Amino acid sequence: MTVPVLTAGGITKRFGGFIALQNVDLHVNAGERLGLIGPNGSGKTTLINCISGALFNDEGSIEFEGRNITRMPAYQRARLGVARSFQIPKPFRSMSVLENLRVPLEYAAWSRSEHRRITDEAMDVLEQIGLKGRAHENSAGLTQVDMRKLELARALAAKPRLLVSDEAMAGLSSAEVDEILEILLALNRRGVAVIMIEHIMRAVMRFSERVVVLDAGQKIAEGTPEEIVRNPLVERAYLGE
Amino acid sequence: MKGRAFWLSMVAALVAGLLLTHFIDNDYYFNALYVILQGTVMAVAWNILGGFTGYVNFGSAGFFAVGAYTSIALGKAFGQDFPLPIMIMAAALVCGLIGLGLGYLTLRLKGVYFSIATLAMAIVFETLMNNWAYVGGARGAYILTPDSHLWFNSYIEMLFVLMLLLTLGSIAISRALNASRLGRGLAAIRDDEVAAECAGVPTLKLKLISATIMGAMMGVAGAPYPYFVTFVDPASAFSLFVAVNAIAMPMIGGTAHWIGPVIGALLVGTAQQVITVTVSSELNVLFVGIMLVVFISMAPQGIVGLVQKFRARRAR
Amino acid sequence: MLSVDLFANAIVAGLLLGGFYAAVSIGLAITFGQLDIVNIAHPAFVVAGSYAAYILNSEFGLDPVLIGLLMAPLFFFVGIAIYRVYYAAFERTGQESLSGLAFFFGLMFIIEVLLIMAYGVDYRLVSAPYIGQSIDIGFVGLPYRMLVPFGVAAALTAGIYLYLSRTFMGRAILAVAQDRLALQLMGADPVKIKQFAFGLAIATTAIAGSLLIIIGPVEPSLGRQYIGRAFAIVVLGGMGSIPGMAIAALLIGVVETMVATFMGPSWSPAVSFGVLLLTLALRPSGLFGRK
Amino acid sequence: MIKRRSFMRATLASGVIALAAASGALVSFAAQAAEPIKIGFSMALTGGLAGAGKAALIAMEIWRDDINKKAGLLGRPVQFVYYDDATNPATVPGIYTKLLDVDKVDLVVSSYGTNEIAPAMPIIMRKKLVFPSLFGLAVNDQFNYNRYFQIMPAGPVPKIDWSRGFFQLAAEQNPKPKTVAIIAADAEFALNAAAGARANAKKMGFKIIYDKTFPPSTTDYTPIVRAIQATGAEVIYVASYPPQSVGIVKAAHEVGLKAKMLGGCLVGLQFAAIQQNLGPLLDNIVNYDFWVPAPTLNFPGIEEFLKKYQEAAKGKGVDPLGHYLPPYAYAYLEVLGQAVEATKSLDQSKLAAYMHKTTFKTVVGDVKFGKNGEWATTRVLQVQFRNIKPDNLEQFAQVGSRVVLYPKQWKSGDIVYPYAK
Repeated sequence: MTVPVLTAGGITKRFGGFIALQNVDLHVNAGERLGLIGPNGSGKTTLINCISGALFNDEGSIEFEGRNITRMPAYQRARLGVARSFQIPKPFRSMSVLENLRVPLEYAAWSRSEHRRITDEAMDVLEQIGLKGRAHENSAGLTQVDMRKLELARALAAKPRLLVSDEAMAGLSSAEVDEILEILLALNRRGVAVIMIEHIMRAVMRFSERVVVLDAGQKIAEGTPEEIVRNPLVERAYLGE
Repeated sequence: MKGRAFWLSMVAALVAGLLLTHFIDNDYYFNALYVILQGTVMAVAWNILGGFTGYVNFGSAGFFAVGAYTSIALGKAFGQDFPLPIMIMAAALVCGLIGLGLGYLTLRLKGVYFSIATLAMAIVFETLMNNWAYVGGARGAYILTPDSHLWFNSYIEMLFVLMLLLTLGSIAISRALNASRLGRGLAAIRDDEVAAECAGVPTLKLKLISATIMGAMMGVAGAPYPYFVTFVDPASAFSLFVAVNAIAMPMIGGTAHWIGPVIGALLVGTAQQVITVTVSSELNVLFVGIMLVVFISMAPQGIVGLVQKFRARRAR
Repeated sequence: MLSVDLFANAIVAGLLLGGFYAAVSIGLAITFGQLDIVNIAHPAFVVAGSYAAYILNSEFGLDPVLIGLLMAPLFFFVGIAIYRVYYAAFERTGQESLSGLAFFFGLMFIIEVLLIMAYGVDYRLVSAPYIGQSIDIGFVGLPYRMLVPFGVAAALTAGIYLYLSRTFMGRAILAVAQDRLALQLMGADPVKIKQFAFGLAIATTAIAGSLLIIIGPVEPSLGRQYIGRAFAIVVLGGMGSIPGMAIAALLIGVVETMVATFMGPSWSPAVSFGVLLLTLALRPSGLFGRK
Repeated sequence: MIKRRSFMRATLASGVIALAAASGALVSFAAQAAEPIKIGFSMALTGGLAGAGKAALIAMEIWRDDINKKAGLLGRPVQFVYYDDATNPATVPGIYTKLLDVDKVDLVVSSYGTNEIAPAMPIIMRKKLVFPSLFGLAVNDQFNYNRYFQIMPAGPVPKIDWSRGFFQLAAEQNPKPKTVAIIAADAEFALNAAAGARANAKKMGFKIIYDKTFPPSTTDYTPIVRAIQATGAEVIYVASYPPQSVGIVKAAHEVGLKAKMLGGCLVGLQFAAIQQNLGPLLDNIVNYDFWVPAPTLNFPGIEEFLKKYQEAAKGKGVDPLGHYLPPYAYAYLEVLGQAVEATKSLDQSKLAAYMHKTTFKTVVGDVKFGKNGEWATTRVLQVQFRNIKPDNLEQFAQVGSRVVLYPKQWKSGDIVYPYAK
């Protein structure tokens, strides 16, 4: 029996005259791994901005674990268990890696966690991610891959029920991609549903149980990775006529 | 441990201040010290929104002046010997509310809108005061203070001790804030607002809290001012120089750490007093301007940043 | 008391005043609106422009507007130098938001005090044959003291607008605000372009300064009175839109004049800044801004 | 990570050192030879009133040098201790505290202008000092301090006396004008003047049909002038500071103001640079003044003083002619000096008593103070500009460019009426 953790129905978002999303439906089941793909400008980032609360959709509604969160500000969604990482890492630059994790632990997870020592919890997360050795370094000085890991670690520290990972692997080497992929899979094994947005097809296909394809603000396909690969619409969207 | 050292030095500062009033007879020193302390409260207050949260307030003079005018209005209504502590609390309330209101109007927008709004706010209030005859209007208001007060030799000694208490209080608040969960939330907002929001930080609420505290603290700094200068008119109370100092002092001291504005205020404030005595107040303004530009270009983290860098290098 | 000719004159005077405000604000529309550089020292540069006009006018008797045009290139290079410092110290390191604001704040004070130290705090004036004259069209009077600045400001605004929309460099400046990536794809260096645009913005202050001193006497700290107005106009105009800025400038000019004429002049500053606060609260994208 | 404790200690230490350095500087400043008589004051050397403040200082230094050439006061040389108040009233109380507590001055005099004098009053009153003051309008109305002496010849009821002449002149015209407009800058001095004008206008039976204030930062004055024009007021009384005065005069000309009388309290029209700039626009304006070249005002010593002043003022960027403020800046020290010499003492109460009862001979004529420290009789001149040539500084040093209309005792010509041709 699959229970949807997130249900978004009829999402429409306009910027002035430009329609970024048109009537998009999306659901994610508990513990599911969902891939979200589409060409540049197809509306992927807008969609997850609507899901995480960074933007409000003009039409349609979003439910998370049975609650309507359509008009809920982003921080409340984070507190309910919607976490996201950013395509371009946004560390809290004035803080150490460890302190970076304190923020979501103290805010997003505050009401839900049994109050163990925040530092211990943060160290646990860093250990899972493989950043423990860098705990006391300044976050602004991290390498590209560690920066991405910090993004995920911070999302993880919010103790999410749903993680939205926005191109966590762009620009990384093949080995680094595998590293990040492993982290996401491990996270998923602990019962967190994951929406992965990615351009690296190899990673998406390996990771996802189900894939949703957006093009020009509309959902054009949905199915297992295998189905998607064979879908002519998808091929046309990516390769053009 | 850290806490104890802090509180010990707070008590030490207070005792030192009280001893000064006992041993020094020359009112001028208390005048100078009062100005320095007033600058310190302003700098600490500015830093709560500017340094901790990353929102620049150009209208510090507006909050300060409204604080001063709250006292004047209460003085007119209830007599000039109306208790100062109540005036201070009233000023905190009024200016806190202004901070909240202004924040509510503009803090949802990009930071520079807030900065410009603060500038506009100061001008709107200055115009209001210019036209409000009850508190003296454009011609200003006078306060005749008594020779001495309670157990102090002179009125200014009492004001000095009062301002010292307010300064220590605002430093304690700022320090507590800096180290707390709230402070970390503010720092997250400063570093990256979107990321902070997604990490569960209620950014608008925190910014409003921070703007309210800042406004209240500036009001507190302004409330005793009429009793200090004995003459207040809108042009001098809303003087842009107040606003520049409130920005320059934390910037020079360092904005990320609570001690930064304190160092900056003591240093710049003292230097200003010396320059006013020895050279001229014209150079005073130039001095602040150049210090500000030099520091933010060469040492953006201020003196605190320089010390940290130096320590890091030595530790290596 | 509401008579037609008083009303018409208030509108006309407001438009003339607004035209001058446009000249003061246009540089800021470029720096603040398009480049995202909060140059709070902008009005201080305008005052510096006034002093240039004063010096050359009293030494050689040159026409202030001509001086403004002559000084513009010099101001342009000053602007470039300042942008270099700003870029090296703040923009490159991503510090521009907080420190950059304070940098220009400090710069404003330095300009002011240097002017004080060099020329004192006396009010300075210029003389030109048209100052003090006026023409009447029907019952509407047009003083040249306001008409000349209006004309120059209109030409300046139109010139900048055409420059930005018609030339390669102009479009690049517009692009730098909106899409850095596209700009790089065009093969243009955004830093060079911003530097040029900043220089251009400062160059306009030479002209605005000469207009300021035609209208009335100038002293070093006069610029402070224009900080709020200029920012209000740029925000009202929708951040960086030149036509929007021009309309906003005219609007503020008319509102101030109407208030001065019909309500009492002592309220006019509060009204224009009240308009700004309301705009920020209700429609932050400005009256004419894109969302 | 920083270690907070030692960091704090370092900071506190540096703060203490800085404070110590500051007090050191102050102390060394205070420790000066006790020999000379020190006169302390604050003066606007920067900021809005600095043009006049600097000119006043030059005049005061001429007095100091004159007196020191004559063996000083009580045989001791006179020394000035002064600080710049930056035309910011907020700095004034601090400066006088410093003068009294650190510099230990023997005598104090005031800064220039109502807004800079008033803030000093609470401190001066607390220390019960004699306070010769330079150009404050009705300051003592608020304080009723009996050791305040105002050199500006406003008169015993300063607010009223200030504009009485202006309205008297208006009332004398035939037919008598009926309506008055009053416009004032938002500042203490101008508002005081406007309040007096209001009272005079009412008393002399005029109808006030426009009465407003404007912010000193106004850019364009034509809307204001037009609004007044629209009321059809015949007599227009303006109270303003120099930049605004210039703006209003220009606007009046541009609008083609139809008034029958214009002027009153336009500060700035007494300054040579502004006179030169405005030129013929000044014609027929009736404005207050305190001294102009006129046969009736040729007091002993004034010519000599002005010669010295004009020499000293060269290249200093201050008023080159120095008719308005400098003679009075010289005179208020003359009064103080004469009182010290006559009482052979620096005792404040003896000085005050002497100053109250004596008629002083000064470069601005005979000065006698009333009970409230104002001049016992008013000598606010109403002066009219006549046939001014453009861009000509010389004419203002000559007799005839400014004609004294009032008071009768000093009159040097008849009014040209109405203002508009």
